Amino acid sequence: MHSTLKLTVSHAPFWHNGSSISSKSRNILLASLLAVVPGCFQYGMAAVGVVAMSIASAILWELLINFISRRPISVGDGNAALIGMIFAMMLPATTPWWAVVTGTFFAVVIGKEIFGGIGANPFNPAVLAMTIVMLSWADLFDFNSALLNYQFDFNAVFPLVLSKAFGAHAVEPFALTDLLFGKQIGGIGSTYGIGLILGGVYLMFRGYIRWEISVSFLAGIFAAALGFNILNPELYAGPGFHLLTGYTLIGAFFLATEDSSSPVNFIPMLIYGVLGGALTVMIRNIGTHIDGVLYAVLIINLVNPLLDKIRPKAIGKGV
Amino acid sequence: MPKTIVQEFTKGLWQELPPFRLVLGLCPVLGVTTSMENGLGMGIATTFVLVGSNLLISMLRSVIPQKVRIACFIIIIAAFVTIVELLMQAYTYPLYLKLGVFIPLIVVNCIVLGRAEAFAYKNKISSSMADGLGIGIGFTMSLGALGAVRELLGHGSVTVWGDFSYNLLSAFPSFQPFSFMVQAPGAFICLGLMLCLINAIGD
Amino acid sequence: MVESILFTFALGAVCGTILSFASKIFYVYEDPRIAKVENLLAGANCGGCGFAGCSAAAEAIVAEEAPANACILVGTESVSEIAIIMGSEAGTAEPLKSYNNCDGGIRATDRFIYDGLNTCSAVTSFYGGKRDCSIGCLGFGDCVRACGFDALHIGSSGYPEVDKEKCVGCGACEAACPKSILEVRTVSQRLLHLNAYDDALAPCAQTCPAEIDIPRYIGHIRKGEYEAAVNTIRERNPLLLACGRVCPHPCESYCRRGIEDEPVSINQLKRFVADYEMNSGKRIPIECAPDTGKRVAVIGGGPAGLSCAFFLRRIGHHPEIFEAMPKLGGMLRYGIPEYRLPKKVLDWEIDGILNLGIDDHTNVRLGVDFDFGSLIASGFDAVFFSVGAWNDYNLGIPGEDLDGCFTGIDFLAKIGNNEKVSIGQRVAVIGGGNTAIDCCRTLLRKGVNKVYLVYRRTRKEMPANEVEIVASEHEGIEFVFLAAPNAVVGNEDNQVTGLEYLKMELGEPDASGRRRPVPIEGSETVLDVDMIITAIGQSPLLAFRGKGDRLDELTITRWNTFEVEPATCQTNVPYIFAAGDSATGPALVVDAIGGGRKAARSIDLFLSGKPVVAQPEFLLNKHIPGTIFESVDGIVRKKRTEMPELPVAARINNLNEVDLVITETDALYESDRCLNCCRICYNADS
Amino acid sequence: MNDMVKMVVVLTVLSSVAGGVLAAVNKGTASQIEAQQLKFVKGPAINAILDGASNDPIKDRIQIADGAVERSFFVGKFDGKANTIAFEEFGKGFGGDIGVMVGVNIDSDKLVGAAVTVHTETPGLGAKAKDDPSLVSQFKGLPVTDSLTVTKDGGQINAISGATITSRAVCVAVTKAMNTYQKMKPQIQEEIQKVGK
Amino acid sequence: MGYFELIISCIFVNNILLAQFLGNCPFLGTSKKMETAVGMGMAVIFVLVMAGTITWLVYTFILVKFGLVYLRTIAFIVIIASLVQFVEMFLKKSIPALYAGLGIFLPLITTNCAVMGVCVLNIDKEFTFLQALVASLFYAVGFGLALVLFAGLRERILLARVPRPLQDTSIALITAGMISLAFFAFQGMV
Repeated sequence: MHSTLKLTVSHAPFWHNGSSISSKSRNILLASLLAVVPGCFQYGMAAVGVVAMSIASAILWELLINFISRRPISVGDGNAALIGMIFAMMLPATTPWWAVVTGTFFAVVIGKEIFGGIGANPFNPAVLAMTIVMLSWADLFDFNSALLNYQFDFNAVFPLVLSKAFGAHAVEPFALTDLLFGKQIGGIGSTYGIGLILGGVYLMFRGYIRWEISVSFLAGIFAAALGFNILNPELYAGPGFHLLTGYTLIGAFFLATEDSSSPVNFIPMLIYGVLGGALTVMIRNIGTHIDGVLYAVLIINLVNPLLDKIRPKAIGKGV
Repeated sequence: MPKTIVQEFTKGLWQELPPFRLVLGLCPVLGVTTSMENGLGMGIATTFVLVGSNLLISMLRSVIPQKVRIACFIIIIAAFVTIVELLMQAYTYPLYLKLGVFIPLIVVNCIVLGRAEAFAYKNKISSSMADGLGIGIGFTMSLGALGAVRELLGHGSVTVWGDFSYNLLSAFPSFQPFSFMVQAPGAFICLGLMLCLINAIGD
Repeated sequence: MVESILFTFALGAVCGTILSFASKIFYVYEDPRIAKVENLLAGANCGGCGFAGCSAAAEAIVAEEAPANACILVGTESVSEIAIIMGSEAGTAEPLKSYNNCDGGIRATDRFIYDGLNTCSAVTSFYGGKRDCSIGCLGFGDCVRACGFDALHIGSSGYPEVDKEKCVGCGACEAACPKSILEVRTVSQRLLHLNAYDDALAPCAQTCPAEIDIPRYIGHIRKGEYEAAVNTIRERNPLLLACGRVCPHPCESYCRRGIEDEPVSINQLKRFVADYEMNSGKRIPIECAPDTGKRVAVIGGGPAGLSCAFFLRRIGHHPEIFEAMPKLGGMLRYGIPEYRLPKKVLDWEIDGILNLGIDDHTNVRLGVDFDFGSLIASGFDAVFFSVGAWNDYNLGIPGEDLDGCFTGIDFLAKIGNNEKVSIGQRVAVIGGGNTAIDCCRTLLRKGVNKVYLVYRRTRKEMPANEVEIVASEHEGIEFVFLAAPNAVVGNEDNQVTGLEYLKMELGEPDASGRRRPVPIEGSETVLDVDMIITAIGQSPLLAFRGKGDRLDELTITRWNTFEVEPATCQTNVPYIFAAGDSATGPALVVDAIGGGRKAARSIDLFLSGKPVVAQPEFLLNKHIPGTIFESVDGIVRKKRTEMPELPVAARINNLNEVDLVITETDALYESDRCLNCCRICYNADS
Repeated sequence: MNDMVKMVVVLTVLSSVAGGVLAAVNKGTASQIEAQQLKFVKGPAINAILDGASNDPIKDRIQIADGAVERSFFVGKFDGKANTIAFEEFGKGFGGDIGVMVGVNIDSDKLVGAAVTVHTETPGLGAKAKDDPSLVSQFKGLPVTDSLTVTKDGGQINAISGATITSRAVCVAVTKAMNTYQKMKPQIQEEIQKVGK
Repeated sequence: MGYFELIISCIFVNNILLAQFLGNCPFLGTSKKMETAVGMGMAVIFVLVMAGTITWLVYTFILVKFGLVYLRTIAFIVIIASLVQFVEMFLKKSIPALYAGLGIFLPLITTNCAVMGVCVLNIDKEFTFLQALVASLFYAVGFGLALVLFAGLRERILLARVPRPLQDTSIALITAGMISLAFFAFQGMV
């Protein structure tokens, strides 16, 4: 189909618009601090240690693989640090050092570098790594037991475990405002909802992440949770709960929006997001896993190449 | 240039090492290598079928008509597979249980049919035997190696028929088994990385 | 034990029997060559050939859909063995070739130096079409990596260049390109593609009736690749020598350079490369697809007929041209005078077309020397009419039958045919079109003392080309504007002595926006002339109809032209197609050439049994909105190259060619003025 | 035609020979296979349930016809008295049948234990039923009269988290075993006397 | 177990390729291009439904009845091989259009573990006839789905600058592992 929009070209010379990978990484790191800093206050120095370990090891792995594969050193673009940061955001503050290092190995080396580096990874590296370590050492990442030694002034039970095991009424005590302000246990950077939202909104306005993906992801969660809730209000918690617990917010703003594993066109982005959201709630409510975000993101990463086939016909075909 | 029997034998150990060099017969490689013992057992079973079917096909190659050769190969291979299946049930029952569906599936293993078609049908008995044995041992080694790596990382220890065992925990007491390795995704990724290693060495 | 043996016995017997019977029952005749070919292929099922495995490739080879050398693994030995099986030379099937649509602007690359990103797909996914140039080549060479045949390289310009020799047309690059800049087509597919709405076209290419990819050939000239430029033009227009001389170049009116200073002299550049080929002493080989064995009769050897025949031949069909006049060329030969298009040049060009293996029959007139029934009976699969518009209109005024009265085309044709024509000393040519001007300028060269051009409107409204009008002014033709002929005045010998006309004045604008001339009562004036040529337009001469054959079923418009579907050139009789003046009414040469190609496409569809339908998103006499800009910045004004011509004194007494070709230096200078507003970005001057 | 006949003949002969050979091998290994199956499939479960028995329950098994099928009951002697039996029942799991060996004390009509014998469940989750004692240990000491269900269905057995279907199947098998036991108790008591001697 | 659960389990949870490791050779071989992947997927669906039901019938009504279960392997493979060849001939003659679309993949299916594997699994899991039919169909659908998704990723990876020793099969296996991991999402949904 012909569209006049697509034909709006301007003429040479073209200049660099100043944006680059490093500035993109910097901005996302900045936005993530909004959630990580409150997390560090909540969990203390251990959390700072995990974050530092994660970022440092991610950078080292990237350096190492650059060295082994004799490619230019690419840590300067900040992408490795970003992967480390996002990975750390999902971890509980008590994660031992070797689990962090293994995780960043899978994220940086297996998830990204062996596919040829930035822009070529089919799956979100941090999500991939998180799934692998969770699968291997489930007890380390069971937030209830991992954070047992912390004293909080709120109910220190991972909300999703409650909803999964005891149904919707078990999570009634969780006030949505409390959840929003981080009064729940979880990953270092994934509980302080308001920080994640502010960071995400900042990134959307700066254009570093696509608003279409985040918004449709949240919409998918909302719609699916609402559906389940209407179907059986006893068993399945409402949409507000699902939107503010677990990895939902970090998933919507930081995980699903990763560039090379998400679609580039409008309609595919919407499908991608909604599918991810709906799958998340499905996994949480009827699947095995406690939190569905990680697997939902992997699945939408997987269908992404197919979604990307829905695209406007390019100009220049033919003649 | 015709190869000597020794050459026919040794080529299966590196040049045509299945499944790494000939990227064939991957299903059992992925499916049964959760432990070294399983890998070796599967490899030996496959070797038996390979040698037996290579021998028989090579013997009968003048009798089998070209048009139904595949059908004949399949019958011969299937017969050997069933024999292995029965023997394993009778004498190594625990292993049989672990390998499960993969034992009957030796019949569709591309390596076995491939050797029959590409080699045994065209060569004399002695070289066919050598070829089958070489490829079979190569296959067994590969499976065993993959199984060893996965078992060691995934369980923290390696045990083969109770006689040989090595426990990683004794060397590194704080090691926590990396159970991802013994699960399905770990199988693919581990095989992929080993293939990469073999390629890197081959280069 | 017994059961076991019985069971396996039964199993073997049942399966064996079923299969052997099935092989009889479901026996499909399969070309025995398929098995032979398959045995010669590598058998690796690698898919490198673009087919699903080796047996599919073998079938394709036998079905002549793939060349004998389709398999990328086997050596030349096997290829020639396959060729022997196929009884053909290696590689006869028309191969698919990759083709880069985008060569960007000179500075487009500057945009793409982002740190860290090193593949096109990465750039696409990161910037997701949100860049200024949303269409063009990114230049990171995903296509190069995708190519398994080493046929693609990033050239010195930073854009992929295809090695036609190595390309097997597997389509991997096309699939890999996130911007859809590369395409894989056979030569035929490219030859027959009509401009479409979703093509990336420069305004000039949108305007050209022959749909020549103008920025591309100018780009070739800029790089000094004159042969490539000729080939690019020949993909759309076989008559580049003629067009380079006589085309009124509507493209130049839409040239974006014209917004800021002056349009690029597109037609001069075409003429330059066309003359370059002619003067080089050798012909650039023209690719033809393998023979299809289908025959097409082309009635009329003018530009439309030649164009249609040329394209039909290049895609493998066998056209035969039937021409009523002694030589091919139609209006090019008989309507355009020698001083504009030398016959020698035309002959050279037509020879080149006929050399492709096109049969021609001259001096045969449909309805007189042969009839339509016999044509169909002799096995033609389709018929193409391009009989032109040779019937001059009359003024319908008294005295038009007097001696010394001629009609325009008739007069020019007689001159062109070297017939004896008695020429007067003072001549009035009535009409304002190119034919009228051609008559005037021819007459001057025939030694006429005084030539008047009588036109009923003003110079502004004259439909003739501006350059032609200017040249005729230089040569001393007198224009009589706002004059409507009223009667021809003659003497008792039936000889013309004068032309009586009414003076006019311009009134209100009519529907076409031109101010309608209104006669001034009592302003009759007599022009003292002894010869009058009426050149006020023509219509097709369809005298071959009415013989009781299928031609009578053809619908004819009120302008006496064939009624055709404009997008396909098909008439209401499915196997009859028409284009050129006989379908459109008198129009430009380049319209006829474009029509011929359009008809060739439809004929090819018809012959291959596909529905004859317009190409989707067909761009018919329209421009793509959004590509025609209001303004262009960043242009440093540069003068347009002046076209050299013979001085008036040196040309007025003979039929020597007036317009001269520009020099190579000028051609290079002029080609550099092109902004390359292809589809990517302008090549604005720094 | 000749070609066709040859094809059919070769195929038929080859498959017949294969059939014969296989039948021979099968015959030769049949008893060994059965012994192995008992030893490796049911053995561990039986031994776990009848732990501490003074006899070899596999050897001391009794066969009782239950309709068309022949059932094996493995008898354990405790304190010199053959008072405990173990037998297998099946429940539909996700991947197929799950076999559960159930032990019952004839004197007290109480379950002495249950153990999973065969399963084809998803590795890692459903398979927990076999290795994870938390499920089967819940059965010990329950009276045979109840029908057992998992808590999610309102019953008394806590399912293995993430393996509800498998847990359900185990419950079904145990419930079925209890029904079988009640139905066949007279015959069992009759037969068991022979062992006791 | 209801049919709905069976379907979900066959397609996602116990995906024949990613969870059961069956049919990996054609999985790697035909997933380089989307078109081949689709063709292969369709062909497997077509053959598996027929093979799954026929082998079930033969097993239940002949092998079990005559106590010949040990001949299962040889019977199944001969049936599958003959069936594939028969279907190929039939399609070529009767439905050439279909043959062009998926027939060309048929020879690859004879040695596809997935087909043989599903037939054996149908027996091992003691499915009823209808269950065997449904399971065969949806195992094949799962195979096709995995193949198509994998092809989508591989088409992209083809363009990435993968380090040399990892190229082609190696990276394909690793990617397959990641897909397998992603399919864990459906665990416990039945």
